[in-house]
Amino acid sequence: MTPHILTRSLDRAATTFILIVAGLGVLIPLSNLLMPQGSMFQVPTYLVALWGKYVCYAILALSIDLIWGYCGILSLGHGAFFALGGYAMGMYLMRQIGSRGVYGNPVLPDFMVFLNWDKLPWYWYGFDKFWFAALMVLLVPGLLAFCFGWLAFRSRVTGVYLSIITQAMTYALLLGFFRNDFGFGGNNGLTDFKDILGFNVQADGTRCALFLLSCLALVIAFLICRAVVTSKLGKVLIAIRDAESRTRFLGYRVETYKLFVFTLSACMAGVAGALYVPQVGIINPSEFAPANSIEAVIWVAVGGRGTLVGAALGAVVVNYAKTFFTSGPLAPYWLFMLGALFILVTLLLPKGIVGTFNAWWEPWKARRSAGIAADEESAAREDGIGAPNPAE
Amino acid sequence: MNVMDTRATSAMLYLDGVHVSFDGFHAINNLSLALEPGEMRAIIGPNGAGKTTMMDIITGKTKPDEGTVLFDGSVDLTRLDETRIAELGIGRKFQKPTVFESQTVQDNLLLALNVDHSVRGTLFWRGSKGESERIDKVLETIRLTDARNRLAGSLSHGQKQWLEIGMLLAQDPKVLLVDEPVAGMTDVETHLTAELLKQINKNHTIMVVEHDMTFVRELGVKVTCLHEGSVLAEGSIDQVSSNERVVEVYLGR
Amino acid sequence: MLTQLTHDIATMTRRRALAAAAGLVMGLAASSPLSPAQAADDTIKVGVLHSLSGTMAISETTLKDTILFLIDEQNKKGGVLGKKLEAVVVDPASNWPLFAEKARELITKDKVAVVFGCWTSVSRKSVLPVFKELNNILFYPVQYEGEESERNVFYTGAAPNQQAIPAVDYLMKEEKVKRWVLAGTDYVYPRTTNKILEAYLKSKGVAQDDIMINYTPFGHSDWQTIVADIKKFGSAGKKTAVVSTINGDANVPFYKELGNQGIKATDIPVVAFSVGEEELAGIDTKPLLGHLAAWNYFQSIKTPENEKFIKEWQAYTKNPKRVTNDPMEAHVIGFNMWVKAVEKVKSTDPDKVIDALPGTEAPNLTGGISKMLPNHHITKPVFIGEIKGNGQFDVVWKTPGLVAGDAWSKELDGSKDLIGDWVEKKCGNYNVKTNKCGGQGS
Amino acid sequence: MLLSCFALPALAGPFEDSVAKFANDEFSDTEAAVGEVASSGNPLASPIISALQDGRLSADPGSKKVFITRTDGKIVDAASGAAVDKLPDGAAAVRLNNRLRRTVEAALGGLTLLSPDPAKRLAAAQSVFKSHEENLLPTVESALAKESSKAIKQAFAEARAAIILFKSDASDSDKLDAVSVVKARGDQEALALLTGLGGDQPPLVAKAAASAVASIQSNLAMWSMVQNAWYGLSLGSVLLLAAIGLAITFGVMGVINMAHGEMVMLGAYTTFVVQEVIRTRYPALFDYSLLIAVPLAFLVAGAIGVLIERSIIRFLYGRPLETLLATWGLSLVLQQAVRTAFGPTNREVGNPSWMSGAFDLGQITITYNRLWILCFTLAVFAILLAMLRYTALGLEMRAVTQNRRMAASMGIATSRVDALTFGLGSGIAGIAGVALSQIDNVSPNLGQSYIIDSFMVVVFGGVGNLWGTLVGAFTLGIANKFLEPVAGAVLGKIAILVLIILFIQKRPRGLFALKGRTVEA
Repeated sequence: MTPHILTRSLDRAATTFILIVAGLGVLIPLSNLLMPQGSMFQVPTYLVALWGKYVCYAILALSIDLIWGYCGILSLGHGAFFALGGYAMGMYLMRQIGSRGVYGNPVLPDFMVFLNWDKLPWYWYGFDKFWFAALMVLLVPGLLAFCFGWLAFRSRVTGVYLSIITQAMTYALLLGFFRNDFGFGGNNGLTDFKDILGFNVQADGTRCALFLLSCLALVIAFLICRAVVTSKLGKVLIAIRDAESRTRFLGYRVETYKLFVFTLSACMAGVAGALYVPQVGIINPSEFAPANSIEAVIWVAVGGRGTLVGAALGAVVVNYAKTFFTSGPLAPYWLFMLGALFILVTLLLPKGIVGTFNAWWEPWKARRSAGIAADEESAAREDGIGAPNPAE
Repeated sequence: MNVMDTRATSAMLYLDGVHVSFDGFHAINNLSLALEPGEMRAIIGPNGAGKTTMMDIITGKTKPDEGTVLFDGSVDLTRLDETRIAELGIGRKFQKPTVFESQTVQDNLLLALNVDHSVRGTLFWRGSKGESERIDKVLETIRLTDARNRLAGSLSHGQKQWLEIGMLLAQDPKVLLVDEPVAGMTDVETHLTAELLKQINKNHTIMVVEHDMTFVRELGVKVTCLHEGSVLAEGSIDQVSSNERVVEVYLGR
Repeated sequence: MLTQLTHDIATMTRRRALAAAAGLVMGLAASSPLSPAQAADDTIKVGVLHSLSGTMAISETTLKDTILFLIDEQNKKGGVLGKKLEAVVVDPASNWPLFAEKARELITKDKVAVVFGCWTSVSRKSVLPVFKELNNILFYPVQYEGEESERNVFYTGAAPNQQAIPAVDYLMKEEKVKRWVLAGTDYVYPRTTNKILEAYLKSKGVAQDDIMINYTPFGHSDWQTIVADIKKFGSAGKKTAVVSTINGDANVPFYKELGNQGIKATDIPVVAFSVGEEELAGIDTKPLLGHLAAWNYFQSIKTPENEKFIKEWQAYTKNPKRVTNDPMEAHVIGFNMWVKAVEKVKSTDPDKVIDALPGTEAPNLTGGISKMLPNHHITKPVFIGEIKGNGQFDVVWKTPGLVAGDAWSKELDGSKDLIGDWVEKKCGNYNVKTNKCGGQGS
Repeated sequence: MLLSCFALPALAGPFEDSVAKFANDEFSDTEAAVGEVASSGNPLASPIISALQDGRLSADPGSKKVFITRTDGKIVDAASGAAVDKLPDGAAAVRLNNRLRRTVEAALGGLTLLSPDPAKRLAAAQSVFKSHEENLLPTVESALAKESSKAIKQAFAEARAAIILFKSDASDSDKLDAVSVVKARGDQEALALLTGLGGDQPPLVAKAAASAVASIQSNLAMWSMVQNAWYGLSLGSVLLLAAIGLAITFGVMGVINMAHGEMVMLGAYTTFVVQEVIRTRYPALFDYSLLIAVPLAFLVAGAIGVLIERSIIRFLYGRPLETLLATWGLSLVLQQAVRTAFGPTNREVGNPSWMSGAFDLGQITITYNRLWILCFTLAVFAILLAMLRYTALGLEMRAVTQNRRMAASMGIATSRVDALTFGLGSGIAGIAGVALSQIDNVSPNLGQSYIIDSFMVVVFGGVGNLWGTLVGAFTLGIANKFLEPVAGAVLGKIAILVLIILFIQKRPRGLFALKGRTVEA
């Protein structure tokens, strides 16, 4: 088994993945909007929203895989970045309600009215503008990740310790956002959104557009992750994952690398959260729950840690299972199945679905293909060492 | 000492009066040692003599409680971290061969090359002819040209040791700290390694920690014997091995 | 890398991937029910949206069973409009976004005619947009903070004026309470209720110094400091009472601490709005003798309707000790009202049923007849019960008649001019001062 | 007593009428009846009213007859004292509400001031202190004169002082004396009495009362620091108890056991089952239920721990993060299993009598359950420490964790040691569940509320160091309790979490981390 086959086949897998996501992003909305209601070929709106949610989860899973699968940073608090992105978007949507709230106050969201607040807290300023909110979607999670990472990586908090303080972080945020005094709607969070950029959030067209956007975001996130992991930086990340102090002794500033991917990953999670909120229609503190973050890590493990396609696939598979099992006669038993799934995957498929598939598929294919020598050359080119392309 | 000269010493690596203790255990005890530029020095000593801890101190992994550690006569290593020290030009091979197992041999060397190590530099990195030539050369030196596309994890123990030495070469430091390079090697491999180190010594300063006396003898360099965190004896291998105290320490009398 | 990508895209992978995507879409489309009309023919589907796992399962599982029981009983009587009722049970797993997802699934995929569900305010808020968008009916059975009246939601639990205010009145009159501790879990129901109570108490001449407000997080388990504070607050020489809006799970440790620190009901009575028979089943109630709860129903109320209901319920669940509680009664009333409305308009069409529901009457289990009001709340009696040693309540006071639920509190500045009226004004937040409907832009 | 019983019917009339009022099932009538009966001087008054207080007084609304069920189970007619075979069918216990309960207590206080039972006299004195009924003054004074016990005498003196303070025609000097007696008592009830005096007092008395209030308050403020420290210790003991099992599985073995909380939950449910069996079969043993539950919980949780280790965790050694995921899945399964088996609602676990109630130490209240939990925790900790140090298993355990290969080559069955270590950690979590069932909900969610806190404690204290866990737990507990009055429960907790995050930056391996190169290798 030569490694370049893996690399090349991943590339093929990557292309397939991008095409499938893009295809779904186009075909599902088309089917929903163009086909007649109730037709065999029409995807009902609730499925559009549902799959939109899965796609957002897939982006979150990608962001976790980037740091965990490639850099060995197990964050059990990534839900916090997701939720912060979601809150930033939620605040924008809240401001868009304007005077259509139940109390008809043109500026204050309903929950502030019934808490008798007389003016908007300063941190709500600016969220009436979409560009500001969009900026905050990236900035708030990014900044938190930067500060947190700067502290943690500089003092070399690693492994389990890091995982546990990320839990502490998301737990502290959970408690904070629960407080009504914080001005984010307490336990109820932000909900009852009306429109986004002037479009009704509940209209089929908006839902389809959001779905398309989510797919687009997934593709972009995927491409960014691919660009990162296939660059030399990706090799450094893997080096850090496998032998951190060795990397340090080679003269790499490990903390800077970790900080870079951690912040990048947090921004991606923030975007996922921001796309999630208008499709689900609510954002509240339970998104900060430590259990949510652990679950997201499990998606990655199920799909295949260290394979980007696997992470996205894992998110969709686990969540589809959740949707499927929480309805109907199986409902009382779904926690058994979910729990068993996690146990079985870690025991029997330690590489996850995609990782196991690769391990099984590649040798088989390698035996079939003959032109190994030619492949080796192309692999060397891909790795950028053998013959640098002057045209690039 | 000449105050006007910023170089406090002519030595490449200079340790003076270094102390380190862990929870009351004195790992390094008033250790003083100097390595001249271009020198190769073998360090021997029984288990727990403080050999690896000394390397930890030089490479910035452990901070000494007191004492002076100077590099190139003027740089105070006790104030710098591992990355900075590596950037200055001190390379290290670990006791247990530590290579990036899930990456190819070639990538291991690529990572070790002393080029731009910043995040930006690696993110927008493009290979150059010079780099690939250097890698080819190192591969040849460490006899792994045929294995360049194999995963480092699939190499044999001896090959991993060589790969790690190769990574040191690619890093091209001024000083190489080599911790037990021949542990677990066959006689032939040991011999080849000794040849390799001698070859490298032509333009690098080297400090080798090794138990294998045959190997040390083969290197034919000045030997320092550590015991309980300080220097017990220093001199040629014959001098040191005939030193009564050394014999006593080694045989436990 | 990108060049590599474009190269690959140009190869055969593209066609295969697109085919895969198209196949997926087809699969998705096909997974939706083929002919909804067929399902609607022989049965009427009733959605049950209560958490069966997660933190809220503790309260909501019983309500799921209640609806299954009611459907069973109704089917024994021949169903509704000659069709059998069929329950569709889903588990939103105490996960608020999942509530919205499941609601959508129930309405779109399963085509239910009505949904009985939710417990927490946040779950109701989460599903609200879904019910509005897809125009279906939700019966919400739990006492809540009010400040809401939606066309698609029927609130069969108590509004603050049907629980909190009468309880405070009772304490003022009967126990001569002069000093008040308002203790609650930090979420919207306690916040709003306490806001209303604070305004109400002040209007009755209680000084700010005599009111202590305290909020704790969900599942708070270490009550030592707070109970000590209450004790201290109560030692100011005036009769003190605690009005507790502490949420389910945190109550057990709270009451245990009260009992252990020796706070007896005769010294500082605690009146709770979220503690019913179900919660007490998990506590040794002997130290709690005399503490109070305000509800619209108690299991211990002796009426023929109630005794019959308890007997049948215990027979249905095959558990002779199974308790009943207030939200269950709310579901009973709501369910019967829905059946009546459906039979009246001879259709399960949500629009028709929504219009028919206001004015519909159904007997409650405490001997009265509850009526659905135009603001989609119902009339209910209010009872004050004292905890007995056996985990039941002894009713010590009740309102003379039924109290009409106010959607909008009269005690709050923001809402005192608002009313909900879906019959005449077709509006949930009609401002009687400006004569405008707030929700449709003022 | 017997004599008077026979004499009664002859006297009849008003007393009988008063007693009959109990049968009206109206609170106002019951209140009137209590007053009339209490002041009747009839020897049956005290038994009637104490029966009313205990819920042993029943009335038959049909015949208007009222009955006392005596503590020995015999039934007598309340009006006549005549013995009755059994209660009539329609009879139901006379109902009380809080206001009535207070009336009853006060009435009983007056009636039992001269009781031969010292405990009753003390209770009576205390109830008079609270009610300060003016017409009881003569009785209190005569009781005070007769009393021989010092403590009860003190209580009578305080009761007398309370009455005098509220007596409008008492002299200033009497009142000043009374103020100083109450001030000497110095607790919250004294404070309540003094602040409740009202503005119609003579200026001199008002001034003295005000200064007494101030002095009591400053004294109480000082005590509140002590109280916070005690609360902190008690919270710390709960944290320690929850974390100590984790300190073994996580700290010593390096297994991140997310199902640790569920082991605690299983321990709590074991307690429930034990109590249930005792309640139905051997009610007399109830006070020993916890003693029985402790070893059983250890065995149940421990056995399940061994099972988990053998079937799941042993395949995952060296992959700590995957263990985390698998045990998380396991925790879901265990929770749902318990939910299916025992139902989703809380289960009742009672407090044995020795764990109920509280005592006063100076001006702070110490509840027995918290005290016992603290003692219990320390005992578990000490036993565990001793076990690790002195037993063969402890030695093997340390050997395996320090150098697995070496231990194996020396003939230690490492896999057996792994299983037993994990079983030990789980068993201790089960024991923790027994204790936690006394202060928290016994529900399927029990474990989840402790898992994060437990990890924080272990990490804060330093992984692999039991003493670190001890110090960590108490530090966090006390810090939390001192922050809570200032910042509130939620902000206090957030502050603690942020402090832990910052602390880990400073000491990435906790309070008591092992130094040296072996740790990092």
